[in-house]
Amino acid sequence: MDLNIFWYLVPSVIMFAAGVYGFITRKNMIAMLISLELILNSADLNFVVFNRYLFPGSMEGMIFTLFAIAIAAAETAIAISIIINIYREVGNSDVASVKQMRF
Amino acid sequence: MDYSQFGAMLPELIILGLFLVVFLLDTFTKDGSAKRFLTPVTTVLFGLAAVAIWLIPSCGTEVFGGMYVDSAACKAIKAILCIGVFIVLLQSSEWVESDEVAIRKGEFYELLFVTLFGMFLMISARHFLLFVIGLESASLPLAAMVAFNKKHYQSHEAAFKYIITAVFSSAVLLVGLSFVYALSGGSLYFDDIRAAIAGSEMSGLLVVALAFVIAGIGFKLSLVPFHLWTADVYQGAPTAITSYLSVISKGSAAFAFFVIFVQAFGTVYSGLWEWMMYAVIILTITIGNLFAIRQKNMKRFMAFSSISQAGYIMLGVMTESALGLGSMMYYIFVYVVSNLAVFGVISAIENKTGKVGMDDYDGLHKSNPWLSFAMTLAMFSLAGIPPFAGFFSKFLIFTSVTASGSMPLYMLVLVALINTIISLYYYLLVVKAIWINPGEAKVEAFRSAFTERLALWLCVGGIVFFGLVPCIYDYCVNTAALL
Amino acid sequence: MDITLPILILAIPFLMFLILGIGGVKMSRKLAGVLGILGMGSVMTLSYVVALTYFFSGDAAFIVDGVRQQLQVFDVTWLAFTDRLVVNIGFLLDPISAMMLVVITTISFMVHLYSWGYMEHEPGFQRYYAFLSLFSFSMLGLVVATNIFQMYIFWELVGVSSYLLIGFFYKLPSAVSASKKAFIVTRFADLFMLIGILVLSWYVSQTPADGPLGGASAFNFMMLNSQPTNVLASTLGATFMGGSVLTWAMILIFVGGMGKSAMMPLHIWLPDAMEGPTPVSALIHAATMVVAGVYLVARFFPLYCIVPDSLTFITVVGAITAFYAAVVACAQIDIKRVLAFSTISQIAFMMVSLGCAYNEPVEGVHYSGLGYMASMFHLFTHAMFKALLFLGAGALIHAVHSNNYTSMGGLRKYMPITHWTFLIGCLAIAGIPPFSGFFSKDEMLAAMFSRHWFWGAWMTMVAGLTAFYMFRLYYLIFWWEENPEYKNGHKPHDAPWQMSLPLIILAAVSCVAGFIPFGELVTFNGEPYHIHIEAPVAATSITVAVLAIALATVMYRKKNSMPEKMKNIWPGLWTAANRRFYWDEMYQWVTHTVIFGCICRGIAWFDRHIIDGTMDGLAAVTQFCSVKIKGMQSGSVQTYVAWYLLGAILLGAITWICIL
Amino acid sequence: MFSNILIWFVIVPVLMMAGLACCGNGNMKAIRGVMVTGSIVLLAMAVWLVVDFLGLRASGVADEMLYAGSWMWYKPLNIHLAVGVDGISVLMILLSAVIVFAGTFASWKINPLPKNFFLWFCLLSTGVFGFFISIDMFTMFMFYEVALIPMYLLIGVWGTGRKEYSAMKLTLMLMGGSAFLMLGLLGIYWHSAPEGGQLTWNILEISHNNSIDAGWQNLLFCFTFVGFGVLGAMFPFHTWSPDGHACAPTAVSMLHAGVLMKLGGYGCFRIAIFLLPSAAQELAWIFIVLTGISIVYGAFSACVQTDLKYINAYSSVSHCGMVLFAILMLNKTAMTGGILQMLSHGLMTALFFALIGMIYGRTHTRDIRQMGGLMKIMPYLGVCYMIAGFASLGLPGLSGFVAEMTIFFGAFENASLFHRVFVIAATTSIVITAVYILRVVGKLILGPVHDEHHLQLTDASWWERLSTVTLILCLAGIGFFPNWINETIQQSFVPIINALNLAAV
Repeated sequence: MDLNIFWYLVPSVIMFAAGVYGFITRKNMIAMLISLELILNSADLNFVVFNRYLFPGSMEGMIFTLFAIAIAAAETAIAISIIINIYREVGNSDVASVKQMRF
Repeated sequence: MDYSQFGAMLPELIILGLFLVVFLLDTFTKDGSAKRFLTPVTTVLFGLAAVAIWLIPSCGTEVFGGMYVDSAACKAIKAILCIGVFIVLLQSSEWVESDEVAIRKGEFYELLFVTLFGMFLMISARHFLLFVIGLESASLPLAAMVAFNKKHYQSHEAAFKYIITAVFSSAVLLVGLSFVYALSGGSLYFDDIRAAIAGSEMSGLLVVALAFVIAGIGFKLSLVPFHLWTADVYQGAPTAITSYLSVISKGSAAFAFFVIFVQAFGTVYSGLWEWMMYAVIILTITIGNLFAIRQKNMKRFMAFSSISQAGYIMLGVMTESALGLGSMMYYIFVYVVSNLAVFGVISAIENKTGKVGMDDYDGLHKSNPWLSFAMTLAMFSLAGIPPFAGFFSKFLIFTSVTASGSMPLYMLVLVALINTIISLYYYLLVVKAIWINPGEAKVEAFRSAFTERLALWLCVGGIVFFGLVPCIYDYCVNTAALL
Repeated sequence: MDITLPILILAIPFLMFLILGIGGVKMSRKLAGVLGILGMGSVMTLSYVVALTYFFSGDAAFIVDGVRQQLQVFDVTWLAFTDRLVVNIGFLLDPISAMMLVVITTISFMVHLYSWGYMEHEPGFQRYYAFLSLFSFSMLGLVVATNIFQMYIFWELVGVSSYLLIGFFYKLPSAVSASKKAFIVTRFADLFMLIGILVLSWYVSQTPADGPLGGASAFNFMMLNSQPTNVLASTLGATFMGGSVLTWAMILIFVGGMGKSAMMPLHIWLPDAMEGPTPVSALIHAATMVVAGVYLVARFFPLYCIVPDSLTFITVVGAITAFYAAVVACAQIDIKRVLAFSTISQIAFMMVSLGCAYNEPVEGVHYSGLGYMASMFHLFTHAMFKALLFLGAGALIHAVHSNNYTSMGGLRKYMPITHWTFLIGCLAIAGIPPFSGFFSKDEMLAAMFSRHWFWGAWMTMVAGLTAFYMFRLYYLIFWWEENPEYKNGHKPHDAPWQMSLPLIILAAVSCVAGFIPFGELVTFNGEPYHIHIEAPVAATSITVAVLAIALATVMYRKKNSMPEKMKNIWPGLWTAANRRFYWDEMYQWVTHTVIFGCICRGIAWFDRHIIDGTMDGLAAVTQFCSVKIKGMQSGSVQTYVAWYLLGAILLGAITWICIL
Repeated sequence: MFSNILIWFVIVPVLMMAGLACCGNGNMKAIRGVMVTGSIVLLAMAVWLVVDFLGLRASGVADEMLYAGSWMWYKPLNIHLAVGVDGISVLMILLSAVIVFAGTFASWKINPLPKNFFLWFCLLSTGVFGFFISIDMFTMFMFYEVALIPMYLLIGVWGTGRKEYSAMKLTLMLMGGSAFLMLGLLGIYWHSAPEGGQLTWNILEISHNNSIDAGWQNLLFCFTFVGFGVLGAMFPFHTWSPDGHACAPTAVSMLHAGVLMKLGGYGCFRIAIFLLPSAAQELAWIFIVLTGISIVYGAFSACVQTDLKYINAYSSVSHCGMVLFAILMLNKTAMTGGILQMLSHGLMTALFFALIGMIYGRTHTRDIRQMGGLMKIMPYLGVCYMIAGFASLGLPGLSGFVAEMTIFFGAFENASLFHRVFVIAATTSIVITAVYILRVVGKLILGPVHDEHHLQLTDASWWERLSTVTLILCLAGIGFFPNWINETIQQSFVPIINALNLAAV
C-alpha cells in the first residue's frame, strides 16, 4: 500500500492533540513533561514528513529535526532539574502545588 | 570553509570570549581569593566589550551561507542591548556578592553570557534554524537563572512556570515552523520563504503557521494571550534576572520578530499577519494595563507594565518600514534605560530591606529622596511624559505607525493612546506612594552601593538626555535602513 | 469749546475717588470730607460755567439762528471692535446734557455737604466720600456720552456705584441683600439693553462705509439721531415677530432704561435700595441715576420717533407704573419707601410724557416738542424737590432714629426748618402753583392730553394720588399726634447747618425753578419752545391736587379713626398695597424656587452625578474589568497554556474566517 | 540659537530649576532668592519683548512671526525646534510672566518641601513658556505635556481635601485630551505637504502648503479641537476643573487657571482653526453648541456652590467657554475678544485663587457658609476680592468688560439665526455671573461677621499685597487702555482670517 502524506500527518496531529490534552489535564509534573515531548515530537515528525514528501531533494527538514531533538533534550533536562528542586521544597510533584503566585 | 567569515561575527565572538574568561576564572580560582575579583573583572570587561561592540563597524557580510547577517541594524540593536546588560551587571553586583549567591556567581555570569550570545544569534539570524538555536539558547539558561535564588520557593515556582511554558511555546513554534517549511519550497531562509509564499496560493496552512509562529515568539515578548507566565516569573525570579528578562530578552525578541515578519512573511497577502498582530497588540496593551492597575508587588507590577510596553514596541512591527524599525529600536533603547532605572531602585531597596510591596514605598521621599527622584523620573518616562525620553520614543513610534495613512492604523494608535492614560494611572500610583501617601517612610534611609548608584545615574542620564538629544534616534533610523 | 473744562469735570471726581479710595485709610475724616466737598464744589462750578456758557454765551458754536447745536467737545477712540464699531469716549454738549450737568453737580454737591453732617459718626466715612465721587464721575460720564456704548459703559459704572452705596452699611444683611438685588435687577435689564445695542449697531455697521451712515462709528448719537430714516432703512425692512427690527432694538434698549428707572416690572429694587444712607437715596435713587432711563429715551428720541410703536410701549409702561407706584405709596409706613414709590411714579410721569411726545405725522413732523420739553423740565424740577424731600427725610431719621412715621408725629414744633422745607417739597410735588412742580407737571399733562385724552385723564388721576399720599406723609410726620417719647428724654431737633443749608437751598430752588424759561433752553430740536399755561389743564390739575390735599388734611391732620375705618372697608386692598402687590414675593419665588432651586441645583446635580459620574464611571469600569479578568492569571501553569493555545488557535481561526 | 530671546524664556526656568536644585531643602532664603530673581527676570524679559515687538511692528516689520528661529531636532521626521511669536503669543507670554511672578509671592510660605514645590512649579512654567514660543507642532505638543504633568505632584503633594483623587482625575482627563490631540497632530503632519513635498511640523509652512483635503480636515479638526478643548474646560470635558482647582495649592491654581487653561484656547485657534480652516467652518457649529452650553452651564452651576474654589472653578468653565466660543465665531473681532478674554480671565482667576488661598490660609475653611463679614476683619483682602469679582462680572474699567463686549459684538457679526441664538444665550451669562459673584461677595466679604474667632485674623502681608496689586494693576490696565492690545491682537489674526477666507472660497 502506498502511503500518502496524510497518513503521516494524521498521527502527527494526534500526537499534538494528545500532548496538549495530557499537558492540560495531568496532575503530575513529569507527566506534563512527557506530554510536552509528544508535542515536540509531532513537530519533528512534521518536519521529516514534509521533507521526505514535499522536498525530497534537500535535507533541511531532517537537519532541523536533529537540532530540535537536541533542544528538546536540553529542555527536558532543565525542566527535570527544576522539578526536582520543587519536589525538595514541597515534597511532591503535583502541579497543583505550584500556584502560589497568581492574579 | 572560509574561517575568516567568523570575523564578521565579532559581537558574538566577544561574548563567547567573555564567557570563556569567566568560565576559566570561575573554574580555576579558589573561593575567597582571586574569586573576589570575579565580579569587578567581569563587569569591567563587559563594559569594555560593550564599548567595542559600539565602536566596531558592521561590514554587512553574510556568514554560514547567509544564515547569519552582520548588518548595521543588527549591530545597533546589539550595542543598545549591551548597554542594558552592562547596567544589569552593575545593578546585580550587590546581589551577586551576597552570601547566598556569591558562591555561584561564576555560574550567573556564564549563564547570562550564554543567553546574550543566543539573543545575538537570534538578532542576526536570517534562517529559521539559526533563529531557533538562538532562541533556545537564549531562553533555556534563563530558566536556570530564574531559579537562582535556591532558598526561595517562589524562585522555583517561577522557574517551573517559565521552563514549562517555554518548552510548550517552542513546541508550538516548531509546529508552526514545520508548516512554514511545508510552504517554503524546501528552504528555511527568510528570503526563500518570502519568495515561495509570494508564488503560492493563499492557504489555511499559512494562517495556522503564522498564528503559531506569532504565538511562539510572542511568548518571549509576552504578548497577550501568550503572556501569562510573565507576571509569576518576574515576581519569583531574583530582581536582577527580572530586569534582564524584562528588557534584554524582550528587546532582542522584538527585533527578531520584526526581521522575521518583514523578511520572511513580508507583505505577500497584505494584511494577513498584520491583522493578527493588530488584534494581539490591542490585547497586549489593554490587558497588560488592566492587570497592572491592581498590582501591589512592585515586580509583578513591572511585569504587567512591561507587557503593555511590549505592545507599544510591537507597534513598530506594524509599520514594516525602516522608519518604523528605527523608532522601534529607539523605543527599545528608551525602554531599556527607563525600565532598568525602575528595577535599579527596586533592587536597591530589596537588597537593603527585602521589601518589594508598593505600600513599602509610602513616604519614600522622606528617607531616600534621590531614589525617589530616580523612580519618579523613570515612571514618567515609562508613562511617556516629556521632557523625558519615554515621551519621545512613544511619540516617534506613533508617528511612524501613522505614516501609511491608513485609517485602521490611526485607530490602533488611538487605542494605544487611550491606553497610555490607563498606564499613566498606575505609574502615577507609584509616584503617589512615594510622594503623596501620608505617614512615615517605611524604608529607612540608606546609601546604596556605588555600582547601584552608577547604574541609576546612567539610567537617569539616559532618560533625561537622550530624549532631548536626538543622536540615538538618528543612529537608529540611519542603521535601520540597512537591515 | 475748550476741552479743559469738560475733561476736568470728568477727571476731578475720578481722581477724588482714587485719592479717597486708596489714601482714605490714612486720612482723617475731616480731611476726607473737605477734600470731597471741595472736589465736588469745583466740579459744580465748572459745570455751571460750561452750562451757562452753552446756554447764554450766544457763541456760534452753540447756537446758530436761534437753534441750539449739539457738539462733541472731544471724542477719542477707546476701543475699536471693527472699522465701523468704534467705541469712543467723549463729551457731548447739547441742551439736555448741559441741563443734566447742572442737576447732577448741584444735587451731588448738596449731598456731599449734607453728608458731612449726616454721616459724621459712621465708620467708613472716607470710603463713603470715595463712592460718592465715583458715582458722580459715572453719572457725569453717562450724561455726556457721545455714543450709546459710552453710555452703556457709564451705565454699568453707575450701577456699581449704586451697589456700593446701597450696601454701604455692609454689616447689615438687609443692606447687603438690597444692594445685591439692585445690582442684579438692573443688570438683568442691562442685558436687554446690550442686546438692543448689538442689534442696532449691527444693522448700522452693515451699511456701506461711504454711505450716509458711514461717517462715524455706528454707536454715535449725533450720527444716528441726525438721520433716523436712514437708520430705519439700514434694517432693510427686517422684522421680528411682526415688529420691525428697529422697534425691537429700541424697546430692548428701553428695557435697560426700565431697569435703571425702576419701571414695572423691574421696579422692585428701588424701594429696597432705601437701605442705603439717606443722602445717597436723595442723590442716586431720587434725583440722578433713576432718571437715566428717561435721559436715555430723550437721548435717542429721534430713533424712538421713527418707530412709534416703541413710544406706545413706553407710554403704556409708564402709565401703569405711575398708577401702581402711587397706589402703593399710599399704604407704606416707612417714609423713605413712600418717597421711593413717589419717585417711581414721578419718573413714570416723565416716561409717559416722552411717550406722548409723538403726534400723527403732519407735514413730515411727527413729534410734539411739548412732551419732550415737559419731561426734561419735570426731570429738572423733580430732581430738586425730590432731593429736598429725601434730605428732609434724612434729617427726620437723623433726629428720631427711625424710618417709620409711626414713631414720628407732631414734629413741626421741634424741627421747624425741616418742617417748612418739607412742606415746600410736598407742595411742589403736588403741583400747587407757584412751586416748580406745578409748571412742569402742567406741561406734561398738557402734552398727554394733546396725544390722547385718556393719557391725560389717567395721569391727572395719578397726580391727584400723588398729592394725597404726599400730604398723608406730611401730616403723619409733622401733625397727627405727638409721639409721647419727645416729652421725656429724647427731644428731636433740627439738623446741624451742614444738613440744613442744603435743605434751605433746595427749597428755595423748588420755589423758583418753575419760572425758569425752560422751553427756551431745553427742547427737542434746539429751537426755542414757548411755554404757555393751558388754562383748562392747569385748572383741572390744580383742582384735583387741592381736593386731594383737602382729603389728606381731613384724614390725617389730627389723630382720628378715619384712616382705620377706610382701611377696614377693604382690608385686602390695603394689605396688598402695603405689600406692594406681592411683586417681591413673586420674584422671590421665581429666583429662589425656580432658578436657584430647580435650574441651578439641577445643573449642579447633573454636573456632579451625570457628567462627573460618567468620568468616574469610566474609571470604575476599567477597575471592574480589571477585577473581572483576573481569573485568567490563575497561577496554574496549565491554565496558562490553555489560554496560550486557545489564543493561538483563535488567532488563526478568526483570521481564516475573515479572509475566506 | 542662544542669541534668540525666545529660547531664554525656556532656559531661564530651567536655570531656576538648576538653582533650586543647589539650594538646601530647608533654606527658605535661598529658595526665595532664586524664585524672586528668576521671576523678575522673566517678567522683565516679557515686558521688554512686548515693547520691542510693538516697536518692530511699528517700524513696519510685517512677518507673521517675529524673532523666528528654527533648529533641526529629529531629522528623520523633520522635527524642528522652531520658535517665533506674533502679537498674541507675546501677550500670552507677558500674562504667564505676570502670573508666575504673582504666584511666586503667593506661595511665599509654602510648606512642606518648598524646594520641590518650586522645582515642579518651574517645570510647569517651562512648559507654558515653551508652548507659547513654539511654532512647531511637535515642540508645542511637547511643552504642552511638560506643563501638564507637574500638576499631578503639585496638587497631590501640596494640595488640600481630596487631593489624590482630584490630582489623578485632572491628570488623566487632560492626558485623555492630549491623546486625541496627538492623533490630530500626527494626521496633520502626514498631510502637511502636497504629494511628494517635504512634510513638516512647522505651523506656518503647513498653512502655506494648505494641502489637507476636506475629509481629513474634518476628522483632524474634531481630534485637535477636543484635545485642546479638554484643557479649555469645554463641556462635557470640564469636570477635572472643579475638583482639580479645589484641591490645588494657591499658586498652582493661579498658574493653572490663569495660564494653563489658556493653552487650550490658544491651541484651538493656532492649530485647529489655522491649519484646518475648511473643517473649522464646517464643524464649528458642533463646538459652538458645546461651548455655548459651557458658558451658561458653568455659570448656573457656580450659583449654588458653597466652596469658594468650586465657585471659581465653575466660573472658569463659563469664562473659558466664552474663550472657545469666541474663537469659534471665526471672525477677527470675536477671536480678538477671545484672546482678550484669555488675558482677562487669566489675571482675574489668578487673583481670585490667590485671594482664596490667602483667605483659606487664615480661616482654614473655604465654605462660604462658615465665613462672613471678612471686610471687617481683613479689609484689604475684601476689597481685592470685590475687585476680582467686578472684573469677573464685567465691570467697565476692568478687563473682563472689554473682553466680553468684544466677543459679543464680534459674535454678533455672524448673521445666521443659529449664531444669534447662541450669542444671546451667551450674553445672559453676564447676569448669571453677577448673581453668583454678588452672592459670594455678599456672604463672604460683606454682612455680619460669622465666626467670632475670625476677628483675631490679620490682614494681608507685604508679599500678598505685592502679588495681588500686580494682578489688579494689570486688570485695570487692560480695562482702561484696551485698544493697543486690541490692535496688536487683531493684527495677529490676519493670517488666520486669510486662511479662513481662502478655505471659504
